Amino acid sequence: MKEMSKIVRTVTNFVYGFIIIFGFYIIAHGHLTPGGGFQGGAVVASAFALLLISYGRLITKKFLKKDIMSITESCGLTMFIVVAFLGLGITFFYNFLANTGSWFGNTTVIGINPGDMNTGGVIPLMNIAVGLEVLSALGVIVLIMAGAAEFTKKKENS
Amino acid sequence: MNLSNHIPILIIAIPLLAAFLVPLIGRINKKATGILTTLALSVSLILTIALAVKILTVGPQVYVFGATSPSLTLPSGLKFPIRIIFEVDAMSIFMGLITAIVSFLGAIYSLAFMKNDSGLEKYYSLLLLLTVGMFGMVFTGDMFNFFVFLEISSIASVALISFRGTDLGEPAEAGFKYMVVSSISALLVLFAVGIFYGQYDVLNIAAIASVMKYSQLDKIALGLLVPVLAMKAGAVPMHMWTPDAYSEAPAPITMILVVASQASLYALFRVVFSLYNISLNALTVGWIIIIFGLLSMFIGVTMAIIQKDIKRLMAYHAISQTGYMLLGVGVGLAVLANPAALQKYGITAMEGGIFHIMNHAMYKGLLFLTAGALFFSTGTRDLNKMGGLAHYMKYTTIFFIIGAAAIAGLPPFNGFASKLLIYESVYRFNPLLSIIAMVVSILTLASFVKVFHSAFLGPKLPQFKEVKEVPRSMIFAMAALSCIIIFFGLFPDLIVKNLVHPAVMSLIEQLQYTGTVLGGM
Amino acid sequence: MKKIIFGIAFIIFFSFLIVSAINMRTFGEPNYSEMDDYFIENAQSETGANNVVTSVVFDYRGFDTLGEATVLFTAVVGVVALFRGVKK
Amino acid sequence: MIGNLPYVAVVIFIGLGIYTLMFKKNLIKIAIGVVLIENGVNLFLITLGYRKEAIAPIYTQAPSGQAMVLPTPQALTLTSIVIGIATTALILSVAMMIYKHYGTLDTDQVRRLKG
Repeated sequence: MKEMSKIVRTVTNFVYGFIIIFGFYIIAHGHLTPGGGFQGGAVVASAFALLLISYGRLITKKFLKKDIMSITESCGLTMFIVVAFLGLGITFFYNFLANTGSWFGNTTVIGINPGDMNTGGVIPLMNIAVGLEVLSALGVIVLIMAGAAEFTKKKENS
Repeated sequence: MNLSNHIPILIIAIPLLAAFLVPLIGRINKKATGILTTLALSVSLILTIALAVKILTVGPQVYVFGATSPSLTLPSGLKFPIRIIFEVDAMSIFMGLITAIVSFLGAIYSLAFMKNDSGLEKYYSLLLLLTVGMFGMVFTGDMFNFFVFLEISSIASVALISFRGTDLGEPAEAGFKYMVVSSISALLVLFAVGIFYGQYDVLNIAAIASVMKYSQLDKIALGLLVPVLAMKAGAVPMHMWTPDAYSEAPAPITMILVVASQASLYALFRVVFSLYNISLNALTVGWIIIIFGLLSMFIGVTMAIIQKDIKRLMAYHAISQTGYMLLGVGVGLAVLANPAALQKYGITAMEGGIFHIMNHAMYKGLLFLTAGALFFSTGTRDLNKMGGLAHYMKYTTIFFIIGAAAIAGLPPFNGFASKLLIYESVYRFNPLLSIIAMVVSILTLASFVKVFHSAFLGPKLPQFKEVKEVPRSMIFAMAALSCIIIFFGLFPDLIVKNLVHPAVMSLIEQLQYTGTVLGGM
Repeated sequence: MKKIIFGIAFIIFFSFLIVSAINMRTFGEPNYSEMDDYFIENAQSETGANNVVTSVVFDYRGFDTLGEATVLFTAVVGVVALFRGVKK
Repeated sequence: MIGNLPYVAVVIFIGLGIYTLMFKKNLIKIAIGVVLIENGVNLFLITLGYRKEAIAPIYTQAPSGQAMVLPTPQALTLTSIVIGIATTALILSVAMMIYKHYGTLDTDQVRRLKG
């Protein structure tokens, strides 16, 4: 994957940070505004793909390490299933934080309201866990596919 | 907070947690991954046995996700469930037991079989995920959840089939074929779920069954589900993927794949018996399934005789044995409408068919493990190159004889018990079918005698001088399977009376299935 | 020969689809919607989330989402296992 | 007829997908066929959840006095889209592996080379 022209690279330098922040915004506000873990993770993964396209595989390998991503992926999923396990006192996926005043536990105003971050109980935690898992999973897939292009091509003309 | 009513979910959640941790632990030290996998699968095996005892004594268990109590299926003031519900009745736990036994022995077998393969922690993680997919398919009571777990088991088995594809060409090609087949079938199952949801706005199997008006659309959904699930189970008209997938996958994975296709066979019975039951005209659908069965039996065995690759031969036998199950349960379904015939021979036909699922999983698994042992020590799967291996590999020869005798239906082994049930009941339904079944059984015996002769008997070949017996963990897995086969063969009525009969009853009585969820009982 | 069989199977399957498209209820008027009305009314009080879809995805049908995150994890482990030979 | 236009689009999508799967030889085209069917089934699921003149079921600053669309099909479609990504990623990487070993993407040649 060769790198692209100077213009694209400068725009990427500028836009890269904002895309990632926007992705995390979608993940964190999953229970208030449209979006959630999957959509936010995909937005952040698109930032990785942008970096890969504009700078080519060799430079991106220094920034995005495949091993770290697969570690964060396993951690994200383990966090997700541990949060589900914590509700095991009552049932497996029980929302034990909702409306209990503790972390993320404020009771929401029924009907139309401006939206309070501190509500939703277990849902924001699961959003963050799934967002982490999706962004690193798609990142790993994008990196491997870029690396694999050379891997299969080299074999073919050798 | 007693854990006893959380067992259905613990059987799935513990291997799932282990599957997520195995890649992490694999970075620290490689050996721990195999041990962690075997540990997690042994825990779920013990829990499955405990759940089986509880279900056969008390009755179907229900587990609701996220509700204030595990058995609160209907939230206040509603007459249908809204959350995802695991409904484990006698038939589901029967399949759950097979899954647990086979995956546990597969993990032990692959401790030694896969020792010199690279990327082991990925292999064990995929094995755990395949087991979780099968458990989920078998325990779930929600149509969309069944689709999700069908997809998990398909993707995990594709990744495992093409596990050795990095350096060989054939596994990649077999994986591609299997992937295309399973994604089409999963998507058409999703289309049928969309049809049910579009009409009745409910996703739970028991709720759909109670609200079903068998409209024109439901006939289409049935017309989609039956062929698609039969394709996933490897019935004949759409069996092209089975020989490649079974012969290219590593031996323990092939054993588990056989049970994965039995799980979609279970889903076919669940759709036909619990979702539609009497509302579909049982005779025609029964005959369709019988025709699938006959085709599978006959074409499977005729193709098997001409094979020279030992695993492809056994793959075709797997197709023909699936034909027996379809025949048995198809006859049971065909007479579902008139209770007199059902009592006379319908129930025994279904008992034969469903008991055959358990027996087939055991002896087919044993045969694939022996083929794996041959591949492990000689490095080849081609029957013409093998010969005189009985001299070096005594245990594998004994296990092969047990497996071959069981598949051919010789008396002291479990194959005979279930085939006898099928013969005598199908004879009363239609003599011609049972004669075809007997002929196929004889052809099966003939092809396995050929395999035994060319692989094991004959003089000591020079190139196999340094061949030695397979490591202990492979022998333990094969020995465990042979003990189960012999135990089932000697006491078949013990198994039929208190394991297979409740399973058949739970399939036939739709009200028992819907009652446990909707509280009607 | 194979083409003819595939052609017939395709036509049968396509007629299945067309009949289901015609018989399906008209777009936009769901004839049953008790389950969804329950979600819309009780999502805020039971799960505390404003976004009813997220409360369905993570709380009422959370097990689907766990299964589906496992699907993505399996696919990634499968792809990594397939390309494990690539020099990093 | 206008009432059922989305379902006609679904039928066309799935029909095209099945056509490409059955009659095309190139592996990548078969993968495209599978993706076509996935989009068709997702479109079918999401059209089941629409209600006339209704808004998205989100209570944050929602215009008052409007009915809300059915939320469950959106949850099902979200799950089925991510499953679509997973199947596409795996199909393409297996196709790459076949290309690496056999040097061709045509199914007939692959079967002949396999011998």
